[in-house]
Amino acid sequence: MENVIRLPHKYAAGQTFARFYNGLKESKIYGTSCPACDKVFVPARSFCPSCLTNLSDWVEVSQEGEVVSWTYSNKEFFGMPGKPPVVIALIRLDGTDCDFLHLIGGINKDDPDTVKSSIKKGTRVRAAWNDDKIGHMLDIKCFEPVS
Amino acid sequence: MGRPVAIIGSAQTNHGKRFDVTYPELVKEAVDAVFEKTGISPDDIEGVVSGTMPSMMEGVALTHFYFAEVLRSVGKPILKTETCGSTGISLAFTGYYWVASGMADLILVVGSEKMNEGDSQATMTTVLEPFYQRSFIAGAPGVFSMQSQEWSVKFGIPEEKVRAAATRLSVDHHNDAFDNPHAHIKKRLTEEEVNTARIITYPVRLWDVCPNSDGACAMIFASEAMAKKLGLKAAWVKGIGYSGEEYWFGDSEKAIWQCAIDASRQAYDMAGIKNPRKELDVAEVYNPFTFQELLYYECFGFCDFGEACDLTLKGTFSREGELPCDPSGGTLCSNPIGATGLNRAAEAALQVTGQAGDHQIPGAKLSLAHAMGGVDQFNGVMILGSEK
Amino acid sequence: MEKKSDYLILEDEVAIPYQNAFGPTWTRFFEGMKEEIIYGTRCKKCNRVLVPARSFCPRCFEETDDWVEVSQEGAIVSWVLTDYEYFGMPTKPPFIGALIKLDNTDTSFLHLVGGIDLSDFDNVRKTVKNGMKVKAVWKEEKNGHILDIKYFAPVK
Amino acid sequence: MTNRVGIVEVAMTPGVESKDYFLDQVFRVTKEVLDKAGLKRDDLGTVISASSDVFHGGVSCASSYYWDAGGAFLKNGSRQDGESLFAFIYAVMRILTGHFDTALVLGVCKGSENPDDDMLTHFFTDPFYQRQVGLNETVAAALQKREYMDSYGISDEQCAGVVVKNLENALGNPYAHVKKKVTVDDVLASQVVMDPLKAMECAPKSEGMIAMLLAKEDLAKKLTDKPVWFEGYGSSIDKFYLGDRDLLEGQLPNAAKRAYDAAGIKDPKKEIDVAEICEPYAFQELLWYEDLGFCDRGEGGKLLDSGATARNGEIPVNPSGGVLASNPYVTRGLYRLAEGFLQIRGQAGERQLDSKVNKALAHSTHGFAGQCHAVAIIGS
Repeated sequence: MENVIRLPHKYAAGQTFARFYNGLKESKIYGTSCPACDKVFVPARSFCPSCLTNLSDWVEVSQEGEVVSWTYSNKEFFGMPGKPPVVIALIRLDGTDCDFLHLIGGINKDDPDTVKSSIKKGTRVRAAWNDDKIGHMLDIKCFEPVS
Repeated sequence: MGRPVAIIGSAQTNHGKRFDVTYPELVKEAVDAVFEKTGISPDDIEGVVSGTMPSMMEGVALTHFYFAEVLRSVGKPILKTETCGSTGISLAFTGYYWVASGMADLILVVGSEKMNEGDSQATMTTVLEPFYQRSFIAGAPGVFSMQSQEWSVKFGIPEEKVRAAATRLSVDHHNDAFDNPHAHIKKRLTEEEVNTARIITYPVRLWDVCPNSDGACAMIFASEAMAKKLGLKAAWVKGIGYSGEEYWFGDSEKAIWQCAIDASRQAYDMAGIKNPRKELDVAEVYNPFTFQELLYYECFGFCDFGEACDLTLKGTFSREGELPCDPSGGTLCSNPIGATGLNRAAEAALQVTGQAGDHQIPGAKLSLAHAMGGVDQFNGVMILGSEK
Repeated sequence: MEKKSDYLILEDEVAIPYQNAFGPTWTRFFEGMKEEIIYGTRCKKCNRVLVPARSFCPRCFEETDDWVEVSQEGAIVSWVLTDYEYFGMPTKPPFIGALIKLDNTDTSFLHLVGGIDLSDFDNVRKTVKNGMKVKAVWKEEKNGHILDIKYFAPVK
Repeated sequence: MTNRVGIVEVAMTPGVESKDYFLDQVFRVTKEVLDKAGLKRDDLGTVISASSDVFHGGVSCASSYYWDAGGAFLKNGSRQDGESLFAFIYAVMRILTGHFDTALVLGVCKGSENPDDDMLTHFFTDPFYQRQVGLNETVAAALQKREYMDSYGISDEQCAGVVVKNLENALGNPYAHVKKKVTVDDVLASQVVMDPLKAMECAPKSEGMIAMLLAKEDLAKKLTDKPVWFEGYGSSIDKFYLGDRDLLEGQLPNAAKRAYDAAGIKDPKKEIDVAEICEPYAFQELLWYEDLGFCDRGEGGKLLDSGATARNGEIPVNPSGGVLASNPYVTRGLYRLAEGFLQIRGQAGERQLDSKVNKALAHSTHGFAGQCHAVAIIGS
């Protein structure tokens, strides 16, 4: 028995994601900082994940950072951003205190060995932007190695 | 039977269309508020119970992951309870058992829903399996309409009388909601407006039906020693009962509704209640549909079968009546499903601790909270008292 | 509360495909449908006939392998006219969903009531009553689905 | 504890696809466990189940569907969403209060009806951030594995060694889904799923309906000659966003400590006779060894290499074949506990360990890269 569950959703972005997405439209990556923990979190959020203080201190964070971990797939999977191959990575943007989950590009991804030789823990990467921005995580096309 | 357990604090968000906040932010409102109201430190909480209706409502599965921080549960044991519409009362039971078992002294319980982010009736359809029932049941209103029809015909209550009693409840509760700062729908309605409102599924009309609400409720359960130490006003859990019947809607009778009868009797037995209408001071009955509230009065032994309409029209269950029911406006005026049953327990606790504000029933000492779930399938009842 | 248009909303629609196994009991039940037969199973312990057929009695908790072809006529236990539509609704309104106690069975069978004019609600209320006798009307083409029975129509 | 809770019996289905109807399977395991204990449905106290809507064949409000098939008609019961050890501990609580003499713990999952777990775990994400970047459980595990390898020099061969060990153990397990003799090279040669994860390092998608009967102490002794006792439990949950967490310093040590403290365990490696741990991705078994205190940080690979966790090693891990051999997402924790129960009773058939098993550990994890963990200790 084929049984397809189809459901529509409307997610409230709230003020913080709304402002974060507006930043993306202007090619800016915003974080918020926690005065109690003295930490900067990205993407911007309305509360500190450690001490739960409400955050209102907005900071534009660096568009450069270091790769912490990454994974590569050339197989399509549900929810995959774009078409394979894809590299998904945790990136520590300079001056922030958590890892930013995003994509790596700007390298030849067709050959897994090339990917492995170009991306390592600590590889410096920088945000590359789409021309058309709609207020979405993928307005940042990907992070590319800084040569 | 287990250790005594007290509810020592509760907080509800404002219920409504809450597109102003994300789902975790909404939950955070309730959790922050309960800590602020009680002065308890989140660090002292030993475990957290979280719950929502089915994942498909908001399209995020296993929401305890998503809410880990706002529930203040990071680094703590967590349980995730879900029993369809009765989730809220089942959450309260989980909190109760955790403390009563001796495994913890201080437990945070949080229920939430953001119904406006999904399509509630489309989600209800997925409660029905695809082989058989899914083709025939038109969301919740379809189920409850059939039930009320079965009930009123069985007891030979004239259609006009059922309508009049349901209208009375609708007018009263929408009015009561003005005294509840958290209620979603507050409206001064005339009988005429209710009687002629749009038919959803006959006999259910627009003002017989609860809204789709966004909201959250947080509650703290404590052992006797902990309640004493913290010195907060306590609503003691006197009795609990829960019962469920077959999944196939046609397998069990819904007029003399056994699982509702059983759930209430379990709770009464534990609390030593013999005559609920006399002994209870206030009841928060789960009333997503006016007609169902009438049926519950009978199943819970507030009156005999076939009597609920007459007594309702006489005012027995109104704010000044013998047994006030849903002075908060109830589920009819706010229904964030995963929180709704917990709201009932929160309201019942506020009543017996004298903290219900404008909708306080003066001198209330013994209260009932209730929720229903499944395909007219589950009922859970909790009795709270001002004395241990 | 606030109007939703004041806030940023992210719209999305999910479609998740599942494949549910019929197993032997549903398989036989739906084979029956193709042949215009409604099957129930009898519990040997409580002697109740359960419709649709199933492999166990939920109350006695015994296996039920005594198959019976049940009557295609019965009486309405309760009914509801649905005339509103929502996302993904499997049956298009207006329709009457009803619990029907088929003759000599012990559970109510959930199905549609049809064969009457649904456009005028007052007329529906005059026609459809609890206790009214109805009879299965089959579709011409059957494919082993619960809606191989088109609906149950009033017995004249 | 004076007021102990005993496990009386267990019944479960194999992990392979059965084509059986969902409710028939639930009914049969429930009936089987009651029959084994010589109980009628009427005798049953309470029913606590575990299931999850998205892992549930596309039927929401799971407990509504199988309520009566699970023996709960007109019973008091409840449900835990997503994790079966949650249901176990809730049932234990209910007995400890004295409200119920017996409790049925029911775990319900029919993987064969569902789309890929990666599709379903994608719905664990928030819609605004992690969903848009394509996160699912395998992506999270791949990121965690690379960090683990980079930080502690864990090798692909060691991770593959977990697969070799567990699938071989599964050969003797009638409930396992995947059982075959494989080599390290087979694993290394399997298709890359999410680099550095290869297909054979990832658990399959399995069926798993399981029913476990618990009873209060005196009744448990009456119902069986060999009750197994609940001794301790702990769970803990981590933060939500992957990037906010330290993926190598998670919450399992926290959960384990709670369980060990409750069970009075000081030296887990010595005191625990068998551990059934949840390793949906092979490398996680090594990381969880460390978190459970079986070895020091970074030593998980060496512990495996030493043979200590092999079938008759110092601390056998996953003699059932673990989750790599059978992965009913929601019920895998209860399957771990069931294996521990059978080992303690000496009823594990071909996979029964040579030395006497007195104390068993069951672990379960769910969520991305081990966001949530639960640990239960049972003993003779």
